[in-house]
Amino acid sequence: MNMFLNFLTAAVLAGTPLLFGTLGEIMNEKSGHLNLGVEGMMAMGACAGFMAGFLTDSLALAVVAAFAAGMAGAVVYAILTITFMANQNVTGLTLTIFGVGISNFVGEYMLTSTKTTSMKLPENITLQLANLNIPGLSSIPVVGKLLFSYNPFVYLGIAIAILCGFYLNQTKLGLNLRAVGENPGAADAAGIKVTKLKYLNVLLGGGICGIGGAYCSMVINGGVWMNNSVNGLGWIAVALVIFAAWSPNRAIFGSFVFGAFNILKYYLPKDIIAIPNAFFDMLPFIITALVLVMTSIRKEKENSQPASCGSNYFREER
Amino acid sequence: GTKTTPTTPSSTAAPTTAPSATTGGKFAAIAKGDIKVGVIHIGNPADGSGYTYAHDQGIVAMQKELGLADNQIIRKNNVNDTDPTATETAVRECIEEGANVIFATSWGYMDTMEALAEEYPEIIFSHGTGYKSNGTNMNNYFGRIYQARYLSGIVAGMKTESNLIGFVAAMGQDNSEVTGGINAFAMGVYSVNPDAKVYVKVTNSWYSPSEETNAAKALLAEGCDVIAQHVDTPNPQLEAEKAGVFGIGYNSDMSKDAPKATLTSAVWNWGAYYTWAVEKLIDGTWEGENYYGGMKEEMVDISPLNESIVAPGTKEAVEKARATILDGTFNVFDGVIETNDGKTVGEAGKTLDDGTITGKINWYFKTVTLK
Amino acid sequence: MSERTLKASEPFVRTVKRVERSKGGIFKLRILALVLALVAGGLFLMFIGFNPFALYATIISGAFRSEMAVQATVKIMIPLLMASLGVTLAFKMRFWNIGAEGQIIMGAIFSSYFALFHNDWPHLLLLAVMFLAGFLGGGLWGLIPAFFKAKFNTNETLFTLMLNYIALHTISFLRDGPWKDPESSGFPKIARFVANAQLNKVFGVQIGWVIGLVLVAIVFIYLKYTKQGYEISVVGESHATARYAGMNVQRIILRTMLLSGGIAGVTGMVQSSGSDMTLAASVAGGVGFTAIIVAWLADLNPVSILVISFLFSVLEKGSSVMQSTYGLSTYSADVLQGIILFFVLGCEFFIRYKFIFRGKGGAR
Amino acid sequence: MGESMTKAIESNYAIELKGITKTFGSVVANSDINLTVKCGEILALLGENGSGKTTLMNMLSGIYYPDKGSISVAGKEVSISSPTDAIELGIGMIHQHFKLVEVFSAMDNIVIGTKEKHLKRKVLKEKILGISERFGLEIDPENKVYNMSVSEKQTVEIMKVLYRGAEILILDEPTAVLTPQETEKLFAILRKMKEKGNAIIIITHKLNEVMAISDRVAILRKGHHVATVMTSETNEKQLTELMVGRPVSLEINRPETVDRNTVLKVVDLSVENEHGNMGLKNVSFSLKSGEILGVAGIAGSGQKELCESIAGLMDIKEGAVLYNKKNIIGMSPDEIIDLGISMSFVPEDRLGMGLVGSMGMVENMMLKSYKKNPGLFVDKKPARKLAEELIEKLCIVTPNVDMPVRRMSGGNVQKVLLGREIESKPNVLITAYPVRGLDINSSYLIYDLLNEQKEKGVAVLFVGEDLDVLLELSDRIMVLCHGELKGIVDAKTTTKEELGLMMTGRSLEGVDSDE
Ligand SMILES: Nc1ncnc2c1ncn2[C@@H]1O[C@H](COP(=O)(O)OP(=O)(O)OP(=O)(O)O)[C@@H](O)[C@H]1O
Ligand SMILES: Nc1ncnc2c1ncn2[C@@H]1O[C@H](COP(=O)(O)OP(=O)(O)OP(=O)(O)O)[C@@H](O)[C@H]1O
Ligand SMILES: [Mg+2]
Ligand SMILES: [Mg+2]
Repeated sequence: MNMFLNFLTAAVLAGTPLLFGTLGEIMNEKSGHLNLGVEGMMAMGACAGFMAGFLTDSLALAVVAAFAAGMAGAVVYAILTITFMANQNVTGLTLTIFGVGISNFVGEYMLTSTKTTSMKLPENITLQLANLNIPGLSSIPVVGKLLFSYNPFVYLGIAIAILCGFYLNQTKLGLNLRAVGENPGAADAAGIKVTKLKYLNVLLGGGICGIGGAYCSMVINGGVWMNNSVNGLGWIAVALVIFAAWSPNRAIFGSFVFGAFNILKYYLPKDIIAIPNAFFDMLPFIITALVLVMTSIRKEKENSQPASCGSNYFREER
Repeated sequence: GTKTTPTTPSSTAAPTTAPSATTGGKFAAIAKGDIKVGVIHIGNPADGSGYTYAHDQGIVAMQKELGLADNQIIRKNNVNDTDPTATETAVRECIEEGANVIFATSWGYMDTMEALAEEYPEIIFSHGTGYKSNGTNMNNYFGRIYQARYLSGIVAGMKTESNLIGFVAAMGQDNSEVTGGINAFAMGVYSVNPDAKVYVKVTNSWYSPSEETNAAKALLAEGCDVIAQHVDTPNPQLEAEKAGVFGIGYNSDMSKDAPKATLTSAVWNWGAYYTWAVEKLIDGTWEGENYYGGMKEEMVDISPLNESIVAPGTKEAVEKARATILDGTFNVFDGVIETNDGKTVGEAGKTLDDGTITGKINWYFKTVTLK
Repeated sequence: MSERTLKASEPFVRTVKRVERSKGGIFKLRILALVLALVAGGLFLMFIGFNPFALYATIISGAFRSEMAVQATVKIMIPLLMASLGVTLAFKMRFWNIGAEGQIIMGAIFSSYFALFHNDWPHLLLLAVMFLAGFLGGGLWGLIPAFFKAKFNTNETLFTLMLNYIALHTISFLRDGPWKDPESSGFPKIARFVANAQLNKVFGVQIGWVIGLVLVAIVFIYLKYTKQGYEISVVGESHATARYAGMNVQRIILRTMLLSGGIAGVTGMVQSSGSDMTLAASVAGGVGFTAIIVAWLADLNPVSILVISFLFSVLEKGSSVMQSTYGLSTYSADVLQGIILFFVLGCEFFIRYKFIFRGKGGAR
Repeated sequence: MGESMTKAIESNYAIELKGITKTFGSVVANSDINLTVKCGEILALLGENGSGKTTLMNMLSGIYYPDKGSISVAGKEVSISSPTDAIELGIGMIHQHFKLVEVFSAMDNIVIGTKEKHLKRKVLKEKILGISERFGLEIDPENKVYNMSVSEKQTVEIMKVLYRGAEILILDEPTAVLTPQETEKLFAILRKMKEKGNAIIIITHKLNEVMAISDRVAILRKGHHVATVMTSETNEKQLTELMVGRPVSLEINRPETVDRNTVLKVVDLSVENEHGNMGLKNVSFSLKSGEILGVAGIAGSGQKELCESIAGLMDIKEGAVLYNKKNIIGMSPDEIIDLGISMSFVPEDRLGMGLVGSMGMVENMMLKSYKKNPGLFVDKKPARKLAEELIEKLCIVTPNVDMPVRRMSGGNVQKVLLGREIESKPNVLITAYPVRGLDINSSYLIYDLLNEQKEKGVAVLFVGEDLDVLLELSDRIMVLCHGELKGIVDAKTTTKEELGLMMTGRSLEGVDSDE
């Protein structure tokens, strides 16, 4: 029982960086942009967040910096695909190459130029990143551990997810945004500022991805700088968007499920169940592929990729 | 073509100690100023801790010791050792840039090194941690890290209160290097705390930061209060620190990363080998023999104990064991050893030979459980 | 009429279609893009404190300074060239196959089976079988998304992306289990292929470059002059038109993806048995993704693909020398590549559109 | 500006366009156009396809931005750089191609982009129902667009404009998809708005509608504004002349052929369309060699399904299609092509089916014949020769045979398509809307071509829009309504009124002339 509880909490933690990446990509896709640069934007956020934390000793600044860096990556993507109408897939892939490259580059540059042999976040921050301990709440049996024992990123992620869900489904702006992603021509004619909304959401999405990156560099590696800290999580996030059926709320659940896949191998008793590790690594992608096939067989119009995703909008095109 | 050399360090009769006095090696002496050392790193020395850092510290020490200029060292960083083509490109670039000896530090470089050694018989290919060599221009270097692990086991065994010690292992049971290390560690634990158990979780990768974190987390969830490791990043130590418990680092002194958790680390001093090897080239005494140094050669050791957190009496216990290892009265895998599936290995009065230690330990000591 | 807020200003900048450029104009624009990209990259290098001219010179010399260097450059180019040709077939059909990565891997896995377990067969027979197996492996992996696309209109971009990772983990499965080198004493690796299962060399580089060049010609002719190539273009333009013309659209989609994936699969075979000499998890190593960029930049023209993949290889080979010469991080190459690509992508815009700024030839 | 403003206010112009020019790349869509609309007036905008009507209106609704010229609204010069600006100025436009989000409900489609803050669904619903009641529209606010019929979709488009309180209304071919009854309803709404003082611009190709609804008519020809006339002072003949640019004789000869025998017999054909509804229900008829069988019906009555099922492009639910007594159902399209059944369907975008836009004429010539020569390679020589011949024969205007057909003008595109079909020497020629958007001259060229085919003994199925043309060209006319065959009449004896009635659903018993 206790082990199971531990498993659940570990799944939540493993799913958290995915949650950010997925939310960021959902914001992108909802505006009609399939952004394959999630990995790159997360990497940029990872680097900026860590460095800001390392240099300023402030967790808040670190998160802001990560957001800004993810957004900076998104700015490049947005200018190229929205204004310059460049191919989305190619631009996204390039952004991934660039983002991962610059993140590692800056990391190494800092390591060599600061003359420190390794970079570790100041204690002030690592303490804040340790799991919460809310007196009273955290000590409630089971519930306390399950709900009130995580680091602040987890709550931030869930909060952002709920906000995104609210934004998309309950607000006028969100309705407009969804219209843009489905049919920018219709949205435009209805008086929606398509370009502005696209920029807004691609940038917002990039920023959220950036925070996810900061989780990777600041939490997963215990506050010590390491290259490639995102290490493919961005790609899993792209898969997770499909699993979550483009819904931020389902993304919360989905990311914890994917997080569980990620760590399941360490919790299944080895002497009873011997499944090759590779199988667990494959699982999220297999499931996503199945979901993809199933929704297309059912010809679902809702809960599938926004219709204009992948193609750019030019008002004077017909 | 591939000429499989079924060699283990012992079968090529590796001197396990410092140079024997041979006159005139297999290669002509190279003037010190003409030496060019190529180094293939899997990571970046700037990482500041862990595997690549430890190796590069060794290179730096050798350079200083022998007085080589900076431009006599060619470093190829971030060379993925699971990518034979990238490996080959890196090695060839070293050759292009004039290297007369190439140290390839990671296990995965082995087959490529072997193939290129055949193509360039005039260049020395020295491969760390693997098991292939050809007796002339390709050798293999490694060390008796299990000795250090035994000592670190003593530290862990004395510290644990839950009597559960976690071990984050890169590879599974059939990998002799890792498994042997775990056993040595567990035997160290057992020597001071027979009740303590060692739980192992396998990441299946030498370097995978998030996997290492996840495995450590799972071990902590099992109730372990000391986390040891045979993986490359300090993440398991950092997880232990976060959970307020303790750990045993590896490769380099990880108390730098997790000062409140790392009791000690099993560390390498690769400089011992690099100096030894380059010196031989300069002297013209290179024989192409493998190198398997231990504590006595100062190739391996544990880092200074983290005095403020180790259990009282640890220092004395470690020193006592160290002395027996150094004077050769104790070799870790001595006598009859009980395994965790109820069998025994070894014979009374004997010790496992090097070939077995490096290649054939695929059983766990009795206190070890694979989780 | 009620009061309305009236704005009387022209937008600051707006995008309009321009008179389409001639072939020569497009060529000039692309060259300009490249020059601008190099300037931008140079600024980056200057910013981090290096002399861009010296570094660019190092890249060039790093790629060409010796026979060995040229050979290494060509070796890097082989998989990139071949995979780009593979995705080109799919892209011509507007099938967004971003699964070359997985198809390369599957081709490598299939062919490696023979290299590992039937390496006693006569050399040429063995290579021929491996070639076929590679083709089949990649082709079948390409057929899966094609089938679902043809039948259910399943989104191929996302599907092929998923299949990449499934393929990748299949290698680790094989490496950790069934295909683990029995001689490696528990280390997870797949055995190096014996000489009999390795590709031959021509002018010191594995024969893959010859295969690549032949493929350039074949793909060029196939797309431009054959009936099947013609069908691909028609299907790419409109399924309805293709059906109207009596084409079996589903069959064409399947066939084209078999070929597209097949070429990627052969790439995997060539890479594993010609360069890696084993089945490595890095056999595709991102080439499948870079190939998409190459094919796109080359406008799906096989000859341009040859040129662009060569330029990519020069950059990659050259920058690894930059690292050991200047101590510059290996990752600077990725940054440089990213910056250059961003510029080239941005410049494509000016082939078809132009900006008009306020007061410059627009309405008041 | 001051001067024009006073003038505008004096004359009460809702909109005044001056010297508007718009180009797309090398295409000059509008050239120096001046146009005015007054409040309380309905202006009809008339012109052939491609004459620039939609382009001009799109500049009012903010979709396009003019290259030159000025726009004044209510007497003040404005700059409309986006649809938002247009909406703010009270301009609402119903577009030729619906601009609706398929997965949204009617309600969501109506409310997107509006300035007001987010309303509760219930409040919103009431508001919408309120407006629809006032104008006599029927709408289910919760219905998803993908479940709607064309006319329902149009209702949503109208609601969008009404909801935004537009005072200047632009409708781009709103009636093309409506039944006469629905058209009447729409016109009633327009008149109501006109009475309220709103300005309305309507684009339609149907001259009778122009005469019925408008106060003035503005005519565009090849991007130029050629005239504006008072509706009360003009007639259909004059309007046609203005549109085309010269007097047109509107006569078609109808050669008589003997020796007819049935080549194609359609029996009880039922087909499901792409939305899963029955596109065709139990349709039976026969087609003889040497005759032109006209097909009349409101757009979307099953014409497309009929053509496509004969060509083998649709799954047939029930029934048979007999070609020379042989059932061709289940045959693949290329087998049917080999039999000599040729289909040329001109969809609204002209290129949708039949031509490949990015390819030149040569490659388009090969589309159905590329398999003919043996071997792996395509043989472009005959195709090139054919392309050159067609250019000569049909006066196709194109710089060269390799220029992408997408860049040719609409009329020329059609000549390419039809020319190819005829050159394939078919036995059965199915042609749908072949003169859509062609100038009169070209249209008559096409009619002559069809008659030529008929005289050669080809069986022609002619799906048309213009009843006058159908009456003059066809030997018999079959009428479709909602996928059902309402009857087949003799073109020489029937009248337009009769056809009109049948098109709206009245079966005429006893007039079936299909023996
Ligand atoms: N977005 C565009 N891009 C390129 N060319 C365009 C565009 N819009 C219109 N054109 C061109 O401008 C010309 C006028 O087109 P427009 O749509 O205004 O004609 P129209 O009078 O509305 O015709 P129809 O009766 O067929 O609707 C045509 O030659 C058309 O090809
Ligand atoms: N996208 C385009 N790019 C370049 N030129 C084009 C494009 N579309 C149309 N044109 C050219 O613009 C001219 C006008 O085309 P448009 O379709 O308006 O002709 P049109 O007046 O409708 O003629 P028709 O009576 O034959 O239909 C033609 O010469 C055509 O070749
Ligand atoms: Mg036209
Ligand atoms: Mg129009």
